[in-house]
Amino acid sequence: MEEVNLVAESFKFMFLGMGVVFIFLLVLIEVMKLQAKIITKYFPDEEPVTPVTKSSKDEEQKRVAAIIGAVSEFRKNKQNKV
Amino acid sequence: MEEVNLVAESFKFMFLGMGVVFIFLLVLIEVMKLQAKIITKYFPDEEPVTPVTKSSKDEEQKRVAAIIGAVSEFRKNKQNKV
Amino acid sequence: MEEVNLVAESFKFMFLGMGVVFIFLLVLIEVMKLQAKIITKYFPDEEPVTPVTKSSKDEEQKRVAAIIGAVSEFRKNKQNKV
Amino acid sequence: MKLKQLLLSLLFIFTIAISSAHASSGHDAPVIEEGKQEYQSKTLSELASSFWATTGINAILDTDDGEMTSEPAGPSAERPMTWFESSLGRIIMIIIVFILFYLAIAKNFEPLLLIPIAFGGLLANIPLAHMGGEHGMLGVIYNMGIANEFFPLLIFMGVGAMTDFGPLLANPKTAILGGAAQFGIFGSLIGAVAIGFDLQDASAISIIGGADGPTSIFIANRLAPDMLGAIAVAAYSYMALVPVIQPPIMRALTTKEERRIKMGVLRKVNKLEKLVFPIVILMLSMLILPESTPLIGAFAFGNFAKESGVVDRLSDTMQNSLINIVTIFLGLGVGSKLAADKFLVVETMGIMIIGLLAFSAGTAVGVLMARLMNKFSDKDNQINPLIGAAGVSAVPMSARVVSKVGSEERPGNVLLMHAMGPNVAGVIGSAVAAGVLLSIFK
Amino acid sequence: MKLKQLLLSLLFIFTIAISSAHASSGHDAPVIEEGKQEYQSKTLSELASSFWATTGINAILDTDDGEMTSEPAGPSAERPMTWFESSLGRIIMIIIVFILFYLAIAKNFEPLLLIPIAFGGLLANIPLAHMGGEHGMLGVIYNMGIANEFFPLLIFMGVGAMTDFGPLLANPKTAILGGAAQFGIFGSLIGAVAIGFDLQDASAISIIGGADGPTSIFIANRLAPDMLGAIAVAAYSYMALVPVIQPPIMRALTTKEERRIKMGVLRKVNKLEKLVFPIVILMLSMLILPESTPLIGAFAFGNFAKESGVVDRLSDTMQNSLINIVTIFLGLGVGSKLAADKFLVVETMGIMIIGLLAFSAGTAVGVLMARLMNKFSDKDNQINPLIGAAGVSAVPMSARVVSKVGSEERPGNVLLMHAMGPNVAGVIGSAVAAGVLLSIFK
Amino acid sequence: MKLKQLLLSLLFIFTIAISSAHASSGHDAPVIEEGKQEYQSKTLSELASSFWATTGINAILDTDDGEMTSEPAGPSAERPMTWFESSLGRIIMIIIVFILFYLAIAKNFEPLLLIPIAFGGLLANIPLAHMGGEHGMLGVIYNMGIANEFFPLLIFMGVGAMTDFGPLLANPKTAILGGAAQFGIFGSLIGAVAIGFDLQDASAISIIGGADGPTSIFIANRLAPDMLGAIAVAAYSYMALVPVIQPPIMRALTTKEERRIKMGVLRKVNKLEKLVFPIVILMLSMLILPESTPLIGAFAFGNFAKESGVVDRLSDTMQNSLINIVTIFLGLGVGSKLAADKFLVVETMGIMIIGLLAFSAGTAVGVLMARLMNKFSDKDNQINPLIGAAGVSAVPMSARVVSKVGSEERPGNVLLMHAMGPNVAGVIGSAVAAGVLLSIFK
Ligand code: NA
Ligand code: NA
Ligand code: NA
Repeated sequence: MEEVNLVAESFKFMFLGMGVVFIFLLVLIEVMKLQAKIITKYFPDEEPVTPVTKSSKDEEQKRVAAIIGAVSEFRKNKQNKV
Repeated sequence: MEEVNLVAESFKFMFLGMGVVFIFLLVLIEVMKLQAKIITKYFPDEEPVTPVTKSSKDEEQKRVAAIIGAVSEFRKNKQNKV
Repeated sequence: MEEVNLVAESFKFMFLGMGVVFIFLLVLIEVMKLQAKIITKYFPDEEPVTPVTKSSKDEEQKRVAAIIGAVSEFRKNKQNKV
Repeated sequence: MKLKQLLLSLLFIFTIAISSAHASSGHDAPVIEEGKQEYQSKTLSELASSFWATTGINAILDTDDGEMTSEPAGPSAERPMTWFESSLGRIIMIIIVFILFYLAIAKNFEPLLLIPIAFGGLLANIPLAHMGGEHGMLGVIYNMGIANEFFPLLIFMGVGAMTDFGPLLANPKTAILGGAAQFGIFGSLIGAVAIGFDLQDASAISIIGGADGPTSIFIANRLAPDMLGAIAVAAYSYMALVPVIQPPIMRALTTKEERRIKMGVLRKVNKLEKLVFPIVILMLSMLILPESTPLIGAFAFGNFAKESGVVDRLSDTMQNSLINIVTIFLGLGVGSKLAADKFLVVETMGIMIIGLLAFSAGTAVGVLMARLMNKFSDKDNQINPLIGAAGVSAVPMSARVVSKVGSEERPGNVLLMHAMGPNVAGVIGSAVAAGVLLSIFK
Repeated sequence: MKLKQLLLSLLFIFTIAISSAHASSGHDAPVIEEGKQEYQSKTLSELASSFWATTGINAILDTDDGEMTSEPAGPSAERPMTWFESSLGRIIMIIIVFILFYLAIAKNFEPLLLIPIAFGGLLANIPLAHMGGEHGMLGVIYNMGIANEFFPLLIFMGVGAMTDFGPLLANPKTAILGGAAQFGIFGSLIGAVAIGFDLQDASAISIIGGADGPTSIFIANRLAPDMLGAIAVAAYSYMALVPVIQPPIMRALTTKEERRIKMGVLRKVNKLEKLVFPIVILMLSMLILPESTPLIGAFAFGNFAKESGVVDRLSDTMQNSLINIVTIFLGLGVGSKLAADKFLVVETMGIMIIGLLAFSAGTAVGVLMARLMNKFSDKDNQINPLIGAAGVSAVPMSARVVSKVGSEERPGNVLLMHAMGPNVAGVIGSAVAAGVLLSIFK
Repeated sequence: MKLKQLLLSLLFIFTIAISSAHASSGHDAPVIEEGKQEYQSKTLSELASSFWATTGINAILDTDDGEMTSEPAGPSAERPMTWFESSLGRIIMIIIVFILFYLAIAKNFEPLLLIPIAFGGLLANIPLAHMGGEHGMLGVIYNMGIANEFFPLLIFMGVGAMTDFGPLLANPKTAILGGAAQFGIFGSLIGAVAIGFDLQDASAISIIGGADGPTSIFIANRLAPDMLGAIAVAAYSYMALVPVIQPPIMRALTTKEERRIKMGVLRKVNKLEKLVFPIVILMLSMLILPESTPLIGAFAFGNFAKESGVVDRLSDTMQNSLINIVTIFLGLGVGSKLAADKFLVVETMGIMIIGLLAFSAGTAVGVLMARLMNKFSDKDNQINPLIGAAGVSAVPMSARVVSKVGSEERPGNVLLMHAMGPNVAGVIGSAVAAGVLLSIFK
């Protein structure tokens, strides 16, 4: 058993290892292509029709309210340090 | 011992179980009523007289300062992702 | 062994303990002075020349953008409570 | 600058080199490497075929490979898998996991628990990886916090910190509804015994009727750890199905008039009442039912920390980072019980059926109790019997369902706050019922 | 859509059903259920009376029921409770816990620690639940991080990440004040021995004078784990009482003139000084006193992470979610030592008295040392002797007290930053003193 | 009010006093204090000299004091230190730690890992404190999550939750580059065997070529735990050195024309593709290589949780508080392997050299594979061979390096997104390679 040529063994490991890595990734590539085909055909993303035009004043008020909210959140989280 | 009628046993469990649950909750109800009576009588919440009228400009400035603070907090928290 | 005078022992502990504490801190003081001398001489903090004057409007816009960002961050973090 | 970096790195290596020389002179004794087997030379084709033996495809195809089950308790608890468990069973479980993913993501069924549980199930069914075993990721998690019931209690603590007892304190008598709905537990216990479970297993299953995840996991772990996976999945699935299960029962057992009953605005509850309340519950459960105090204690601690108002950073942590971390681990750990060899047993079928029965029975008795209470109340003080359904707990889902059904019958009739009373009482009621079951089998 | 949901659920159940059929054919051997006792039929009244035996009321009334104490170390460490411990003692402890709640909430006495500790104490005194035992929630927590001193170190790490050594670096000689105040430790050690404690217990108690929670818990756990609960409660209580204990002593030992001394503005400290400093402390404690390096190492790591400026996400975590989670656990775990059988012993009385003595002595010697230093300093360089009181640590409470007393004597005289120097030096001083005590009893 | 506080405190003490009286009457048996040695009186000079024996100065000067190594596995794994390990070796390690601090802070070399690792190394080299031992802070951490590989998996979960597979899904064939770069692993394996490591150690070392911290720690822990410290430090150091190591190799192996190749805009990837992808990878690794499923499973779980969009609070936790806490612990725990007795061995030198070789080889083969692919592609579909270098992973560092080099050659040519494809494929590739190595030595 002492005459095992370790370098030769490590070459075998390399063949096995690189082989498995490539097989894995090549299969993965094919699956990616396949799933892209299926999904874009049968389950396309719905385009969410974003309502861009909106009463801007209303929006503005909401935003300010949200900011105040955010800030008070912050204060609450900060107030009680050990 | 093999002749234990399990269904009969489980009925007994039900009586015991529902009994304890109801006793527990009925006692709890009485305690809740009692504590409400005592607390609202002897320890009413102090109404915090919120000072609504205040120099609004002063307030506004503080608020802006707070917002800036909040935002800079955020930036600090975000800056250093793994 | 039973005749150990514990109070006498505890006085010895005090001398040893206070001695070590003071030695530690006195050495520390000297090291602090030394490091202050070395560092302020050879590695002074670079004064970051803060560009105070800048188009304030530009700044303002960035700030608003940042606030909006902060708030939407907040909303995202809040939306999904258990 | 890059040069400088390289130089520094070289210095680094150089320092090691010097010291290595020293080190090598330091110990001359031959290093005996333990735990390594002597390596045998193999040809490439031997390597490839021994690699093939470690693939999952082979493990699934070769049903007679003597693979052992994975047990967090270690090898002594393991047994060889049957052909079914090591092949077809896994495939079935993976399909079930995908159904759970679909329900969680597309239907929004309790995703916070079902996604980690289902993913844990996926990992647990991977052949040869033994992720559910003593040294696998899921097994480590299981031993860390599920075998000792620690995680369910931490979840309960977080839920306590999120709970507002205000509505219950404002209208104490609605607690009775939270009690009545526990009939779901004890009624289904009878059912479970009737279809052949023994008393202890039946008790573990019936707790699904408590409609409360951590309580179910806590009890299942004590009384029937083998069925933990199925019980947890059933509990969370039916909690998610509350909007489907409850409305027909609620409508069948009430008249349109009853469903249209309006309830007055709740009184404002004093802060001190809220502060004292978790302590009151805990004292009561200490006196009457110490077996329930781990659950109620954890819950009360979370609630007390919140209501105290002086430890917000702790109560925030309980409600956020701590409960999130524990939820991830709890889900994965429970998921390890979705291994084919543990989940695909005849009992699971029974658990699913009894669970559905339990939810239905609890809902029904809650509603009927509300009608009964109205018989003994005066005209001005009638409650809308729909809120009885919220007594099963499933917080806050069932309270929302009540509110939705109520506003369908009479637009503008908002029952949400009124339903929250029985809802949180149902949590306490289930914990008490759990304590009774534990005390019987102690 | 609801129909679809139901159909999916049915599919789900159906899949299980099929596989169950397979499964049932899979193993024919009778399942031998281990760990279950054979169930004996009982009449309802038998059930009720066996239920009564498991109530807490009975456990408190029946003082002779042979209940065992709860020990995280497991059954081998348990002993039967005395009548006092299993009945009246519990009631007294619950009263004490309520007093702690009151002080924490109404008086804001160190609520972040006292609320979890007191709640842990409440849970630990619940009869029959054995929450402090090996398998109870508190026992699990205790074994997870207190028995091995892990949690106090994590707290110390977080405190390190919150500490700013700037004021100390700007005025190094104030470190002497942080040393002098450690007389609180060694003076009270003599006192403790004088009233009858043995040397090791006395050392554990005297560390209360360090006015530092994690250090106290760390040392108590090593030298006198039986007294951990009382020592931790004393340490945190007196830290909370600093605004009451210190001012009279400070005023008694200084003249009005001295209290009115103004101190110059501190120089701005270089970033690099702050970065290097935690490493310097750690190196020094490595050379002089390795026994103190767990404490100082954890502290220095937190501070170094903060001052490095390149791992803000880690230092933020140390200061927030991690320290919060650990605080919850540490408090509950320490609270388990408030069980009547552990807390209501004669020693607790002595601990409370010695603790008060320790705080007072530390304050006094800190102030006196400041006066002494002034004797040896020139006119322009006098320090306000009030800041000597901050040497006991109790960060940042005692520095605030100094500042308050100082500004009462001379409005506008802000001593806060000057007091922070002795304050953080006091933390190091206590850790060093702790190391000396550990090295003696090693 | 202060009076009231004092009165309350007195009441508190009074309550204890009363109960103490009772308690003292409660147990009369003499308390036998275990675990305490009888104390022997010492003179002050004896005390001082026994104190001197516990100082670190003495421990470093006295090289023959029989100090034992620290091992998380407990005393049975310990051995006496050599003179080198207990004196000069420690000093060398502390210098190395300071170099790591310098690189992390001044050069921003992976500070999030290097600072905790280096600080852990500092603590591990403190004499007499035994912080890396079974009961030391580092040892506790090591046993909590490194010995069982739990922490690396949690990090991988968090990294999964931060990863976007969009670029890979948009251009699947770039996955080949992530495969080719794994030649870094297997090529350096040959090198390691050639310079004298045995096959198992060589495999553990070669995984550095995977350029992925958690994977390296995971594998090192399984195959060669003795070398864990050196392997982790090498992996993170070279990952940090990617901007120095890669560009010369990239430039040497490509023509200017090739480096100027422009690549089209990536298609927008469907949400469902991203959701399905982590499951696809996991299924594939289950079928082909179950040994890799702990790593890939944890990664896929994090990614799936993120892409599901319904458990944002869990995926946020994975990306923030959980990964931060685990990073702190992982770093400290790995740092415990930087003790002089473990790190300053001849093997470390070899590990550093092989690690550099591995990174270089991976980069080279990645780039060459990209050129090869171009030979087989039509004109319109050429890829810029620079992106091959990103296949080593080191996410996202190497993708940024690619982008930087690319835009130097042709300003405005942004390759970042195109490089992210091979980059994340490299993570999967390394996990697969790790699985192959594990399956060989199983
Ligand atoms: Na319930
Ligand atoms: Na102190
Ligand atoms: Na890689």
